[in-house]
Parts: sequence; C-alpha cells; structure tokens
Amino acid sequence: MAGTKKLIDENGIRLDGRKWNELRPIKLQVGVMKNADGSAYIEWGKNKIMAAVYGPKEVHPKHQVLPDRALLRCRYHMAPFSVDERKNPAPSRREIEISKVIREALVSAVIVEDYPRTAIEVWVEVLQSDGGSRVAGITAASLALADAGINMRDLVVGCSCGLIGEQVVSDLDDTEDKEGNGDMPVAIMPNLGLVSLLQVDGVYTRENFQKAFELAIEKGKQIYQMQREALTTRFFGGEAQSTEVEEAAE
Amino acid sequence: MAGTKKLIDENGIRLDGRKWNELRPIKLQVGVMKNADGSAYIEWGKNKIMAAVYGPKEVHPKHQVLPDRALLRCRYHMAPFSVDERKNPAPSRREIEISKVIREALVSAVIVEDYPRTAIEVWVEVLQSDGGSRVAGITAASLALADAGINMRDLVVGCSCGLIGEQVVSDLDDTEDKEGNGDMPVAIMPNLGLVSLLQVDGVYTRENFQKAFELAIEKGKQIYQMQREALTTRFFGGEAQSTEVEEAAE
Amino acid sequence: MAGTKKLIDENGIRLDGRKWNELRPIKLQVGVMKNADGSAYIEWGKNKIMAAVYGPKEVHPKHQVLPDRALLRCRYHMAPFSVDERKNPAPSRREIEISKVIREALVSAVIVEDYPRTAIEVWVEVLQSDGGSRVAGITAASLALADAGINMRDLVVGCSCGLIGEQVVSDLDDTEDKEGNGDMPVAIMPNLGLVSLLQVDGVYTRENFQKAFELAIEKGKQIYQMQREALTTRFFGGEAQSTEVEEAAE
Amino acid sequence: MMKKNHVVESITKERMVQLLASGKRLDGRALDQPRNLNIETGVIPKANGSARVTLGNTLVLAGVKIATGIPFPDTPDKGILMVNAEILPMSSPYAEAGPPSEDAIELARVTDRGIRESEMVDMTKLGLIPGKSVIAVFVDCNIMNVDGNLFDATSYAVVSALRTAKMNRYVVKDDKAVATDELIPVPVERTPVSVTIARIGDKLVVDPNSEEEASMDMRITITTDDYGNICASQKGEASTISPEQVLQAADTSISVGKAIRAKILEATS
Amino acid sequence: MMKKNHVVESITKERMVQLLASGKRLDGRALDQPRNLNIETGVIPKANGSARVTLGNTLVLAGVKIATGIPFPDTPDKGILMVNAEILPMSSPYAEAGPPSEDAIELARVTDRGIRESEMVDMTKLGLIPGKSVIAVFVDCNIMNVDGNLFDATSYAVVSALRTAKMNRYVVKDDKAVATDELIPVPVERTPVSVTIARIGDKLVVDPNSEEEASMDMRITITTDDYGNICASQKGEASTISPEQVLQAADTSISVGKAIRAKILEATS
Amino acid sequence: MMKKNHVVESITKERMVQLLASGKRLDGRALDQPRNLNIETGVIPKANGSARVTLGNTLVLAGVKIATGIPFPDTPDKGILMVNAEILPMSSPYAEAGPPSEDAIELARVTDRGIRESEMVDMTKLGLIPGKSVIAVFVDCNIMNVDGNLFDATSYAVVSALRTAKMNRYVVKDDKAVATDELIPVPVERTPVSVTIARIGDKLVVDPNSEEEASMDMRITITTDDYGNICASQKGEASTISPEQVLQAADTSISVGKAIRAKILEATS
Repeated sequence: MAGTKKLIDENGIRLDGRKWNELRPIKLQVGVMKNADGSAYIEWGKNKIMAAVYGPKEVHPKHQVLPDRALLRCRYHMAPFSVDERKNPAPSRREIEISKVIREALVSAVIVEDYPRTAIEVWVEVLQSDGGSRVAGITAASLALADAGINMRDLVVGCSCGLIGEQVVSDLDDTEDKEGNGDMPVAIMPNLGLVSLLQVDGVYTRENFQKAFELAIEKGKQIYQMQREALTTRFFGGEAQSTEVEEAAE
Repeated sequence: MAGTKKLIDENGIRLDGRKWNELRPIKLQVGVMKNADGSAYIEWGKNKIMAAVYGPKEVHPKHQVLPDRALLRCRYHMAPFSVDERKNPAPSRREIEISKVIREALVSAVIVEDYPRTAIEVWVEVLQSDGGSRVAGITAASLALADAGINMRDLVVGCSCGLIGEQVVSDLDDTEDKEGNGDMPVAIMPNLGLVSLLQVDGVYTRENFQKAFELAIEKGKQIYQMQREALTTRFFGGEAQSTEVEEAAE
Repeated sequence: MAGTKKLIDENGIRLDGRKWNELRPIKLQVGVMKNADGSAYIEWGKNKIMAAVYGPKEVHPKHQVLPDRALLRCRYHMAPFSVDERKNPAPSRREIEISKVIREALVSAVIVEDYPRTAIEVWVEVLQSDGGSRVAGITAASLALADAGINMRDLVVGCSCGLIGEQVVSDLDDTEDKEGNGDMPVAIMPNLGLVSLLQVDGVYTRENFQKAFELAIEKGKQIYQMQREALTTRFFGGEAQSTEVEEAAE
Repeated sequence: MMKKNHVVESITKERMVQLLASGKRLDGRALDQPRNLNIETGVIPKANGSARVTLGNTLVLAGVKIATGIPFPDTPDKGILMVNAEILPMSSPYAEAGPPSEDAIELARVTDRGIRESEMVDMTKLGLIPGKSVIAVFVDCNIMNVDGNLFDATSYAVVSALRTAKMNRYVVKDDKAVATDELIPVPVERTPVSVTIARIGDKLVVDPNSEEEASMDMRITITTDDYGNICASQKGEASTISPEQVLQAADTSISVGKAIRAKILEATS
Repeated sequence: MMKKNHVVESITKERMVQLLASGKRLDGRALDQPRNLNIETGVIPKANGSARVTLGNTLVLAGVKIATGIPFPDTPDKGILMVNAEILPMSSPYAEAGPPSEDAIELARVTDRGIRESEMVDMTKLGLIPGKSVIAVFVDCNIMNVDGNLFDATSYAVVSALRTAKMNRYVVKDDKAVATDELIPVPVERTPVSVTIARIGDKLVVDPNSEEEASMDMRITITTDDYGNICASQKGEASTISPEQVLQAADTSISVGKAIRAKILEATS
Repeated sequence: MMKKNHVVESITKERMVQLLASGKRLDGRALDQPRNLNIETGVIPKANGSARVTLGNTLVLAGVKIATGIPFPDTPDKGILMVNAEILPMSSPYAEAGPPSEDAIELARVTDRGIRESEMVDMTKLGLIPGKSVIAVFVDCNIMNVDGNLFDATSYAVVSALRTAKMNRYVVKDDKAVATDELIPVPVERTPVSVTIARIGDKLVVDPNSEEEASMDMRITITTDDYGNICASQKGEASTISPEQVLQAADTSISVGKAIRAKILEATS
C-alpha cells in the first residue's frame, strides 16, 4: 500500500518489463503425478503449484456423506519453504479461507450429482509462492479434475487483476500485490461466461472496479486457451508434456 | 489477598457504598434471544451475562446417549473483551472447571429422567465480567432452562459471599474478590433448601465459614424472588421485559 | 559429542566406576500396580520406569478393530519431573517416535493372533530418566505383558551399547549418552535369538558397529536372566517382591 | 450437527421464488431493502469500545481492546489491527462449540479486509517507537443470534465499536511507550460499509435473512467507502454469478451502503 | 471408553446403603475413617522435591521442579506456583491418553487452590528482582492408580513434596538472578490438609474408595490449615447437599484433617 | 482411511516370494539394486537450497530455509538444524491431511539423525554470538508421491538440498549479527547416505517399492558416511531381524551407499 513509487514507470512499464495488461509467463503440465487420479502442475511467474485429485472415493467419516451428490474437499496449502520467511506447516487462517473459496469456485463446475455418496478431494500445494497463487491453484486444480476424468460443466480458470496507483493492471506479482493498491482475484467458467470466485482488496472507483474485473475475465479466457492446449497435449500429445505459453505483448 | 486496606471503612461501608450484607444491583431479563429455546440475561454489578438453552435435542455423537435420561451439556465462556486484559478466546482451564461445576449445579434441578436419550445444552457467555460471574451465570442459566420449558424440580440461584479481613461480606465485586481475603460461591435450590454448588477460597475460621455460607444462602433466597418476578414478567407481563431489583439497604 | 575427555580414564574405568562392558544396577518388580492387568517397575541406573498393561479389551473406536488379531497400543511418556529441565506434559515428537519403536519391538513377541478384535494397551511411564530409558521401558513392558497373562512367543529385553571415543561400551548413562560418541539401543527376543529393536546414533566403523551390536545382545541375554527371576518371584515367591541384581564386575 | 429440514426448505424456496418474480420478499421487504438496523454503542464499559448491533434478528456484539504490541517486521511504524469472530454455540441450533469453524474464519477475515482495505483506521498514527512498540487494536466479535447475513451485521458492529472506541494517549519516555491518563479516540478516517446481496433464483436481494440464505445459490459482499469507492468484496457459496450481476451488485452496494453509512454515523457520532 | 457394569454397581450400592445404616462400610472402616495413608518422599532425586503417596490403593506421585521465571504483572514481587495433574492411562481401565480431561483439570485446580489459599508457601519469599525475575515452582502430579478420592491423595502428595523440596539459593548480581550451590528449603509456612467426604444414601463417609464413589451422589472436599481454619472447598458431582451436611462435613474435615496433618508432618520432617 | 485390498496383496506376496527365491524381483531389479534415482537441485529459488528427488515413483521435494536463531542452552556456540517432513495428502490414496502422523514424525527424525550424527554440517561454524545468536537451518520435506522407501528418498533430498544451499555470510557488529550480501555455502563436511533394506520372506531387498513394502515383514535403514562408517540406523515394522541379517544389511548399506553417494555428489557439485 506504500503507493506507486517505482512499480510502474512513466511509459507504463512495470518492474518486470510487462505492460499494464500483460500476463507473466505461464507453464502448464497435466498428468504429472503417479498416484493421484488426476494432477496438474503450474508455473505462473514465480508460482510453482501442484494440484492433485483423488476420487470419486468412499466418504470418511460416514456422517459427511451427501446422498444426492459428491462431497468436494479442497485444501490449499503452502510448503514451509514456499515464501520468504519459513512458514509454519500448520494451516493458517489465510490458508483455511483460501481453501474454502477455491472449493466454492470449483464445485459449481463439477457435476457433483453424477457421483452421489462419494468424495472428490482436491489438494493444492504451493511449492513456491508469488502473487496470484490462489488463481493459479484454481487453474491447475480444474485441470487436475479434468485429468481425473471427473465430469465437469466447464473448466475453471482464474486471473487476478488490480491497481497500481490508479492504474488498472493485470496479474500482479508478489511485489505489486504487497506494494500496489489493490488485488482482485477472479475465477471464471469461460464457456458458460460465469464468475465462480471474486475477491477484492484495495480502493477502486466504480470505473476502475469494472475495468479491473473485466480485464480479469478477458485474461482468464486467454489462460483458458493454455488449459485446452495442456489437456490436448495430455490426451493426444503424450504424457505429462509441458505447455509453455508466453504471451506476445499486446 | 493484599489485606483489608481500604476495601471497607471504619463504619463498615465498602468501596462502592454497600454495607457488609448488601447485594450489588441485579437486573434480570428472560426470553431475550430469538433462536434459543430459552434464554436469560443478567446484569449483576458489572457482570453482563447471557445464558441460552437448546433442547431437548438429538445427541451427537451418538455414543454419548444416556438411555435413561438427558445429557446436560454446559459451557461457561468469557468473551475476549469481557475482562481488563484481552482474553484468548480458547477455553482456559478456569473456564473448563467452571463449566463443570455449573453443569453439576444445574443438573440436579433438571428432571433429566423426563428426557431420555436427548441432550440439553446450556451456554453461558460472560460479556463483561465482575466478581461472582459463575453464580450470576447459574442464576441466569436456570431461568433460561425454565424459559425453554424444561421440567425442573426447582430453580437454581447463586450468590457468592466471602471475607474482607475477618469481616464476612456478601456478593464480592471484582476488586473485593482480588484484594479481599476469601470468596465462597454458593448455589442453592431455594424451595428444596439444598446446596448444588459450593466452592471456597480464602482462610475462614469455622465461625466465619458458617456465617459466610449462611449469608450466601440467605442472599440466594432473596435473588430467587427476583428470578420469580422475571419469570412472571416473561410469561404474564409481555416479552423480554427487564426486572430491575435494587435492594433497599438493610 | 564433545569427545572422550573424562568419560573413561586411562585404566578403562568410566565416571561411575564401571568397566567398558558392565551394566548399571538393575532392579525389577513385577505385579506392582493394583488396577492394571499386568505391570512391572524397573530401576536401571537412575531410570525409574513403570510399565502397565490393560487387555485384551474392547477396541474403541470400532473402526480400528483388526479382525484377525489384537491391536497393540503403546505409549512411552516422560513425567514432567523426570528430566533436569521440567518437560511439557504433552507428548513430544521424540516420545511419539519412541512409542512407535517400542510397540514394534513388542508386537512380534505377543501372539496377537490369539486375541482377534481386541486391544492390548501398554503404558510406559518414565518417572525418572537416565540413559537407555527406551530399552529399560521395553524390558519392563514385556514383563508387564507376561504379568497380564498375555500369550507371548518370548520375552523382549533391551540394552543399549555405544561409543566413548572409539571405545565400545555397554549401557550408557545420561552423561555418556550426551557427551559420548554414539548410542545403539537394541532389543532382543532372547530365546528366539532375534532382534526386535535397533536404532543407531553416532559414527561407528564397521568393526565397532558389530562389536557394539553383539555386546548389546550379550548384555540383553544377561538382563533376561533378571527378568526370569523377577517373574519367578512374582508367581512363586510372593507378590511384587523386588529382584535386585547387581552384576559382578567381569 | 443437526440436520435442517430439506422438505420445508424446498417448499419455502418455491414460494419465495414465485414472490420474487413479482418483486416481493416473504417478509415484505423490497429487493434492495435491508432489515431494520439497530446500533447501541458503549455497551461493554470494560472494553475500549463496543457495539451491539441487530440486523433483523441477527445479533452481534463487538468489543475493542487496545494494548501496546510489537510491530510486524515489514511495517515497523504501523499499528496492528486484528479482527476475530466467534459464532457462539448459543447463536443457532446449528452452531457448535469448539475452535473457529471455516465459516467463522472467513467471516473474521472478510470483515477485517473491509476495515483494513478501506484504510478506516490510520495505522500510521498507531506507531509509537519504530520497530519496537506500536498500538495493537483487537476487535472481537461475538455472534450471538444468527438470522442470516453475518457479514454485514459483524461489519457494522466492528465499525461502530471502532468509531466510538477510546484509548489512552501514549508518550515515549526514555525509549519506552508510557500510557497517559488522557483518553483519545482511535484515529478513524473513513466509514466502510459492507452490503451483502444474495441471489435466489435469478433475483438479487439485499441483506438475506436465514430463510433466504437457505434458498440462495450465491452470495456476494461488497464494501464501499464514504466516496463510493469499492474497497473489498467476497463472493461466496457454491454457485456462480454472471459478470452483469457483479456490476449490478456493485451499484446496489454503493447506493444501499450510503443509507446505512448515514445510520452508522448517526449512532456513533 | 469402557462401560462400567451398572448391574453389579446397583447391587453393590444396595448392600452398601444397608451396611451404612448400621454405621459400617463394605471395607470395614468407620464412616469418618480414612484409608491407610503411606507417604514416601525424595523418591525422584532429579526433582527438587517428590512424594509417592498411597491412600488405600490410590497411588499418586508428585514431583516439584523449580526454576526462575517472569512474574505476573499484578504480582511483580511474588513467586509463581503451578500445580498440574495427569490421570495416567495406566491408572484405571477408564482413563484415557490425551490432553487433560475435565476431571484432571478440576483435580489440579482444586489441589492448587488448597495450597495457594492456605498460603502454605510464602510467595513473597520467592521474589528475586521485582517485575523481572522470581522463583517458579512447578508441581506435577502423576495419578498412577485410581481407587477413589484422587483429591486427597493428590493434595497429600503435593504438600509432602513441597515440604521436603530443596532449591538453590539465588543471589542478585548486576541485576541478574544467579543460582548459588547452597540448597535451601522452599519457604513453607503451613500444612493444608484436604479431606473428601462422600454422601451415599444419606450418610457421609470420609475418603471414599472407587466402589463407594460409584455409589455416591455427592462429594465435598474441604481443606483446612494448621489452625483449624477452612481454606478451600469444592462440592462435586451431580447432586445436592443440605446446609446441615455442609457444616457437618466442615467439622469432620477439621477433625480428620488434624490426624492426617500429624501423619504428613511425621513423614516430611 | 481407505482399506487396502488384502486379497490382491496376499497373491502378490506369494508371487514375489517365489521370484525372490530365484533372486529376482517383480520389477526386474536385482536384490541389492535400488531404483532409478534422479536429483534436481535449485528447483525452489526462494529457498536457500532445494532438491527434487525421484526414487522410482517416490517423489520428495526438500527446501532449506536459513535464518538466525537463539542457540539451545547446552550448545551455546552451535547452530540449529531442524528437519521436518509432511506426507502430503496428495501423495497416496492412504495419506490424510492433518497434523503430522506417527509415520511422518519417524521419517523426519530418522532423516534428521542421519544428517546430525554423521556430522554432515559443521554446526560449530554456524555459531555467531555465543549463547545469543546462531544460524538456524530448517529443512522441510514435502512427500509428494509415495511408492515406497520414503526414508531414502527423503534423506537424498535433504542431503542434496543442503549440499547446494547458499546462505548470507553474517558479521557481528556491536554485539549484533548482521547479514551481508555475500552468499556462501552451508558448511557441509560429509555426505551421509541412507540405504533401506526390506525383508520379504527370508530375503533382503534394497530400496523396496510400495508393492514390496506391503509384503515386507521388516525394514531396516542404515546410514553410512564417506568413510564407510555407520552413523545411523532404524529398524522398523512389527517383525524381528536375526543378528546375521543385521550385519549383512550393514555390509549392503556400505556398498550400495557408495554408489548412491557418487550419484549425489555428481548431481550436487
């Protein structure tokens, strides 16, 4: 929140050389884990995140069984070495909240009615953390669900936009998140055109709110193309190959 | 324990102007909470305490079911802002012990045999704490049980007496509790003439012990009259009206 | 690990006067606890350890039932006053690991197949701790199992050997454990000639490793004779008498 | 946990959706009409600030405690603000005693963000000795009765408690922070207002009660400041929202928030 | 948890009540007669003080550990005393491993109060540097075998361990508390004695064993000091007591306590 | 917890034992042949050191974090080393989220002992200001995919991460430890190598995979150093081992360890 100082220069170029509406480099891999029923690995900026899915499987404890649909469980967890200062491995309040919003962002895409009385588990492990880890986690997790062959209405893809001073920017990295003026993680179901996660931090005029929100959706659709390619590579182009998509500056 | 210094003056008048055997002002309200099956609010000196009752209800987990009677659960809890230094919200050892003695003080008044295989829950929340919060909590909790329509043998009412120096006094406030020489919380079932809670702190001669104990019973009976009025107001005098009883100095 | 300084002198005599291959004094009592189904108390050097056994008994929670054998539970726990600095009563990571290796050391001696669907509980409480508390605990625990009448293939008996400098020594005490150069706790089933616990700390040449290991087995067999005497005293020589065996220097 | 009655719920929802189609709600409110809001402050004299808020039948009590503390390493000259919430077991038949649930943690964190992101409290005025000592403001919320929309009721309670809180003025003597007897207000700069909107069927309704929450698919909370800026938001529940409805919700939050802010200012000035 | 056998219990109780009517107990004791008390001290040389107490078949081991600590802000010149109890899983078929149960917490707190309220230890003599450093006395109790009346057995163990505990004498040098090699006793001033009385049917019996506890309706523990003063009490269990019985219990506690105090003094002097 | 399929397991075991009798393993390896080992270092740039190790299909990621800390009272001039392991719920269908299991604690402690006892890191070089400030090295291990032999895979990951870790050089100024910009390696002196051997039937096999672990009776882990010394060992599982097999396992660990050490050195130099 310390202000605009050097996060963006007079030519609109950000610290890492990006324009206001550019994404950091993203790399996706599907089907990378041996035991999990489905998995995906994402590198997004400095984020390195593994998502894995087990299920549908038996529900334990039994009293949590949902008679008409699957129970979706989700844990977002940061490895102790993923951040600058070593993180205690026990789940923090922040991780508990993010686990909840990721679960809510994914559950409406999963056709849970197809799997009554079962559990589907989604494990998101942040191995290295940068700005936007929750949307990166969702993007990987929905690929892992698809990899596990779980019936879905649509993929879910996320992107975070925000503010540097009064400038709307896409895809904040860690420094921009901490020293910038606002962060807005958004997850969408791109084909259905619906928003499944929205959180807002910062102070936005009504105009900037709309601009950042719409930019997040636009960027999400762009990342969705990378998701499709990663799945294509997985199912038609050999196992666990990497889909590296560097966006041309616009 | 620092002694008698100024807690009581040469004319037997205490710091707040009370005589040795006077009560602090007490205010009772029954039926104040919307969701609870029964509830009561008490202000007693600076104590502000809410008691609420749910039940009889299903017992979870099942293995705690008592086949021949109701399971009475009780939690005495202090809000973090209820004391001078912010209290950690997790239950302290003190709160765990007080929850136990309150439960034991109430359970013999409830006709638990009338509700086999069910649970009755009593929640006592101290919003602001002063001396005697456990007896105030019991006094409110037994009203909440009555408000919930639970069959009872008698009400339960509490009062704490104690020592300032070698002077027996009634109803210690926070300062008197901390700097005085003894505290004796007592709860009674006034019609049956039985004691359902008794704890003693301090150093009492045999004579002072009896004097303080009998004073606590006498004061309890006095407060019982306020309980009756509060219930009358609740059931015949309109909803959730306040019964404010300021005792004339004796 | 600070080296050899004064732990053993030029004549091969250790701080407490023992030779390299001597044991500390050991005292065993069987059947000392009233409620437990079996129990044994051991004093070994400054170790004072109580072991007690309950079972075979019903398994709670039910989902832990093993259909074809008994479930062996084991807790190794140190009393807060058992060590130089007061120990937090909550189980430490060290205690959790030792509980596991003790359980694994005992379970192969118990004929668990004879008690399907039951639990056998072994509680090892260290009242005063010295070097070698885990092997002392195992030695007592197997006596407690025998005292409880549990069918066993053999007793289990432990001894720890190790290094002071490059000198292999038997039965390290606390100081030798902390300032010596290696500790190797070993538990054996003496009649079957099998090893049921082995842990190693320190830096051993291949030769010293074998020497220490074989010394531990030899010493274990010696302590086994004390176990037999303690059981004989228990079942033929009156109740809970003490078997004190001081080894002649060899 | 006690099971809710799903049959009654589904009949209720059917009736609710029918009514909403004609712009009405079961309790007679307009779609963008919050329930009756009542704010009482100073109810816990032992706290530095406190507020008892009822929003319909939802009842929240917030208490502020102020002490000195050690600043976070990355903000050595800023005070500390902590918002905590407990959904008391007395608050509903479904609440349980125990460590904070996922719901209570989300509630506390969303409330906290609304306060923090709006820069309601000027944290730089809470510094005492850089890197060593700052003022720490703890706000604890007791959720006492649940009838829907905990987010807004809790937020109003926290804002009201902070707006009326008094703290000792500190002076620095010999590199130590010493409390004086003088009581001063917490340095409050803005009044953030949270507005929660639920979607039932395809309609958006403001300030859902429990009955409406049982029928809603989606919930969105948007916090706005005195200048009509949006400073925090949280979409909740296992369903989606269209981009158009997000913008509609933003506009509603700004307009409804303005009226609520006026009430809060009135009750706390 | 293992279920107790209620059929056997109710037959036992019937027999017990019949006997009590004629002033006898199942184990042959008089109504006001405690079981055999055996006290051994110094059993844990690594502890500053220790005592192994058997009261009938109830077996408790208490150990004292002494260290320096930081005083509580409201008592800057007084030492710290902490009493803790663990009901070991080995102590009975009904005990369980895990964090302290409600019963263990009550046991520790009631024992602590008996010590603290009687002013057994002169806490002002445990101060070292006001506000900075004091002597902290930790007493941990291992309940090793349960045969009723844990309150008294634990209290006797704690009192005996404290009466025989030795601690390093401290001197203050350059504003630091430094331990000397000299061992001195803990400053013990009084010998509080806890006496627990159970009501079975309408009779009061002293020092109930497990069998009697299974049949009792009410339990009251009263701690008295060397001068016959009452310094702590705790009524327990889900039943009531008449005022007359409270006073009767007080008198019994004073008289029985006197005999037990003599035994404790003998074992610890 | 999900139940394993015991029928399939027992058929597998039968077949495995038959094959082992003729010196073969189900996956074609020789009895003393570990699986393919792959080590990648520097995979987590935010950590001071890191390594991603696959041993067959077992996948472990270790990360080193270095900070200053307060030394333990009994080693005032030595650094601090902490090894921690989490068996991630994603690692297998049998793993569960929650506090560290008994297995994870044993894994971390055995790995820690292998590092510590071999004196791999010269802890005396991690002292800064005696009794006040030392360098603390935290190694956290994420077990990401389980296919047997976590002990060895975790140990190789920790050793590789430490061998390639870089830390700030510290200087002491005015009795304070201050980090400089200069990056120096962690003072590594030796390369301990853990080798785990399982007994299936009466045969010893090196580096068991999950299928073999399901059929094994006994597991023994032996860690050796560069000079062929044995510096840590842990026997596991609910069965016994003969003294002869212990010595055989020691010899195997030394010889197999030598080859693995060469691989680790190659990957981390």
